[in-house]
Amino acid sequence: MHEVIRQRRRDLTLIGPISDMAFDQLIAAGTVAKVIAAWVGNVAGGSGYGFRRAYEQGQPRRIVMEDHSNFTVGLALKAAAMGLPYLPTFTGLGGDIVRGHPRIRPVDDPFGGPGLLAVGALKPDVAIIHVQRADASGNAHLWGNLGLTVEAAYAARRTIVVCEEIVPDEVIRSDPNRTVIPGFLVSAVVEEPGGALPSSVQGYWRRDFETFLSYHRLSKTVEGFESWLREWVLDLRDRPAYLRHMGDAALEPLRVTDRRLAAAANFAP
Amino acid sequence: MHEVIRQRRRDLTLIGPISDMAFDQLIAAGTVAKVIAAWVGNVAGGSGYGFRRAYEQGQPRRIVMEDHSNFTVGLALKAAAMGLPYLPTFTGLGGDIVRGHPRIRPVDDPFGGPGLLAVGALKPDVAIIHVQRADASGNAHLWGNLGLTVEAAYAARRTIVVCEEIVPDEVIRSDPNRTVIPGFLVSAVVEEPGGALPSSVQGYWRRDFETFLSYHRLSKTVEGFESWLREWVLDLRDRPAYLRHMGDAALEPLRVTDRRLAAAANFAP
Amino acid sequence: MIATYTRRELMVVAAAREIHDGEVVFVGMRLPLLGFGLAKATHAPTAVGLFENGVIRDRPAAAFIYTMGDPPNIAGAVACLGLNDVMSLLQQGRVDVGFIGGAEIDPLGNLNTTRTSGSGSLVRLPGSGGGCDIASLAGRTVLIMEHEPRRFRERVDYITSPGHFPGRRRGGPATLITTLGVFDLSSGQVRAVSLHPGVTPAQAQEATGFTIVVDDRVRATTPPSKDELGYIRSADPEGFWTGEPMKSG
Amino acid sequence: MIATYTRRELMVVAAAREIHDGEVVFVGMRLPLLGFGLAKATHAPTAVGLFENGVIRDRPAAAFIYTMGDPPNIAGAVACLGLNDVMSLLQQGRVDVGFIGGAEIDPLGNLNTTRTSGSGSLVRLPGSGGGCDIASLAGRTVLIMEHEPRRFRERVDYITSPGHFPGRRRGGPATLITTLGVFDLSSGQVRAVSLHPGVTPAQAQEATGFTIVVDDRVRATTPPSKDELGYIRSADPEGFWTGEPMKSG
Repeated sequence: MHEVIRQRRRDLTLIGPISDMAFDQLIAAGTVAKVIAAWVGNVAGGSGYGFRRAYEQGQPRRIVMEDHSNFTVGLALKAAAMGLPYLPTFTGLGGDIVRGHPRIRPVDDPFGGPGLLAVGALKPDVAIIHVQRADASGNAHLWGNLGLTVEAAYAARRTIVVCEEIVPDEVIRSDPNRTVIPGFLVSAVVEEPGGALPSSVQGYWRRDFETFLSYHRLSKTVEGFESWLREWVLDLRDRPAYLRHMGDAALEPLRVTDRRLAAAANFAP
Repeated sequence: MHEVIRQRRRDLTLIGPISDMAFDQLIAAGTVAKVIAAWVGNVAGGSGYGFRRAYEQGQPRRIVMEDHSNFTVGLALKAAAMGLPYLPTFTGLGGDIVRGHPRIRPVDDPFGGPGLLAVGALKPDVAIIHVQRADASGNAHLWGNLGLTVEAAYAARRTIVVCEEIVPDEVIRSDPNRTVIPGFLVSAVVEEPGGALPSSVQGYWRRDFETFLSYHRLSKTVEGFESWLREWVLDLRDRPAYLRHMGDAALEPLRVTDRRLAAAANFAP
Repeated sequence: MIATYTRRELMVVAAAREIHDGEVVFVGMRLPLLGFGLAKATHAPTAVGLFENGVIRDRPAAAFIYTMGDPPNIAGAVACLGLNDVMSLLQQGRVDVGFIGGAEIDPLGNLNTTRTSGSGSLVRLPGSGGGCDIASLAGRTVLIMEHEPRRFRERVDYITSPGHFPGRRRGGPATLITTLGVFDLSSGQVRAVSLHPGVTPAQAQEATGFTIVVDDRVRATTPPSKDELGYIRSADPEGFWTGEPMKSG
Repeated sequence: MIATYTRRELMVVAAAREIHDGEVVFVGMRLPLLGFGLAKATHAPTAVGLFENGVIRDRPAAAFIYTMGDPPNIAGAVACLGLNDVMSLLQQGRVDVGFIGGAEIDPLGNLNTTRTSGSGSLVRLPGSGGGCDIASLAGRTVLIMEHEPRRFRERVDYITSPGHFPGRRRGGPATLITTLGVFDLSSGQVRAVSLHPGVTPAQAQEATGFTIVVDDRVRATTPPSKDELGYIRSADPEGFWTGEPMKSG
């Protein structure tokens, strides 16, 4: 995400159900033209100030907001993942999200039941997925929080897998049910430990809550955000530099060192 | 399945994509009024003779066949699992399966794309699922072949989980991503090791191919089937009796004794 | 003698009382999450909790969590599925009760968490999240609100989570829990069931931007017991959610 | 000198030649499965195989399998998903080529595996399985048939797996591999590409219940090499699928 800002990308469309502070940063940095999401803010503190400034005052630029519920985002991605133009649903009836929505239309039940809504397919150009481990071909093992990760990887034209570890393919083959993304859907595999911070990665990293809070505080003002952006993004070359800048004192407590292993599953034929 | 025959159930409707010989036995035993499936036969040998006798000659009784493709069965169950009256698809266009089908109708793409087919929801009264292990609340760990197991469990009014082992709930909690069926969807949990034989259970049982072949041979004639039914179903009280009747010489080679364990997955928070 | 407690703590207790034993509960974060844990620990031991990110738990997380995706909420869960999986169960009608918070509410129980010009200038709120889905698909919904006149409006600017409307298939707002009381919403109007100790009917009406039904002899919300407070304070030791003042939703 | 081989073995080789390196292949059982393994072992090392039960493999199973759900087909797979997951990838257009067998075929490549009265009395066949889905959704399909007059019909009794039809969105029958030869179906007629060694154009036409396009100088199907035969016999040591006679589909 930070590299996207460093590369000064422009006019991006962001897609996600519940966005974390990454959305707020990309918006406040002026890289975003449109947001397709159900919730944009700071999961820790509430309001996303960068998002609000862009939406309310057009600072640093105007953004177009396509409002969704979690389920309609999920269905839009699932429709694309299934190779369908739409999926029907009952969610949202009677509310304003679906009223005049560019991607949601009323549709009849061909079997004569009550009317539904059709959620149009949403096909991202790129999905960036963080997983625990993948092999060199992109076959990815993911556990813990899933959300819409799989739908996004299936739906996207290109999927980039960022992993804590690239492992020998035998590790992946040992548990094919844990492979949520088959390698032939993956365009690139990146080994980037800690690449998901400040978010958590089950079994690897705890949530860096302090960073959520401090970003929330600082981003209240444009100046605060600019200084945060300089310190944590623009003045750092890459993710290892980010981790060094955090320092061991902050980083080590976030690293998961104890083990609570999944019960054995025997795949012997 | 054999208990269903012993209880002399009548007028059942069977649902499944690729049916194994269980369908053929239930049909030949006269318990079935209707079959909703994509393929009915003997996965080892081809034709299901009991099914053919019922369909072609009405022996021992006429059956109604609702022909599907694997995907339309999958979508019908998925629609029910999603709480929808139907799901759209492109499969089957131009073929006879979907022509005049009681559960499949043409539907427009509300976004103006090419026409699709709507596959109506299929809600079984009961789903019987065989898994490796479950806790007493029915939270079920399943690995290996999935097929439509999850869709069936979600779609059914009542789901019965048959497992190789009932385990302490800590075993299930150790790997929540392996829980494909949440316990609150489950009406009953049955510990019945070898309950899926002659089909295989990853890590527990190999496919009992000999039984597929001998059933295939015997079921060619009504007399052959009747003798098979007497020996392997009617004259046996329950599944343990079936396993005893097989005998260790036949049973032991089917038991998986070596271990190929899934790579460790750490869930420590 | 009754221990002192915050209004947030009283709201948690009120939320817990909305959960019946054996029910499937769509759990939110903050107060409803504490309410679910409290209900499990007291009168609803067999209730099951679904989280919109796909987590299913039959007991609260062992450690404090800031978000439902935090590792302690996954460790020890009975299942961890995808968002669409739990939403599908919700759409199927397998969820008995869901909790939603809102920034604005109207008499029909419509909630706005998207955008408002109530205070004059446009204010953008985070949006629906799963709120609209819970409001649309749960067997019934319990709403949690800060009780302020500007938040209780004759008509909300934007209906993020639909309340009662003609042709609703299922569910709808059943109960509203605020910083001032507990209200019944099932009839399409806001009717006081109980007001929190020390709150008068007049104060409740003044704090509401539309007419509510409140009986002069309306009872007081039963305060938290020592055990209930004990549970809440063990689950939220720093009062991150239950200390004053309430964090805005 | 060329090793002797069965027609089944020759068909496996022909099937393998239909798979290009790097392609995503919807694999069936029997001959196509052996063809996939042979292609992987020779000219298509990076091809990926999908099975309709949800299994995804980048190398064939280590042991002989009777069905795609057999444990050896899951052990060592790169992914084991659900039926709807792989069907969704198929519907998305992510599958380059799929293999289908049939009991009856017509000039448009329509396959019947459901029911027929061709031989006078009604005969029930097992049904579509995934055949209709592969025929409908794959980038192209390769059909595998026993070459007998009663199976090659001007019009099939029942179109289980659709061939070429007006308004088809994608794909359609590309190649037909039979016990007598290899045929191109892309043009909506059956055109001989090669006939198996010893098969004359007249024999091929006689064995077909409708007119086919076959050049008098049509080439002979290139026989299996020693290495190709070696692979096939190691994968099907007892000739379960490749011995004579062919098991009917």
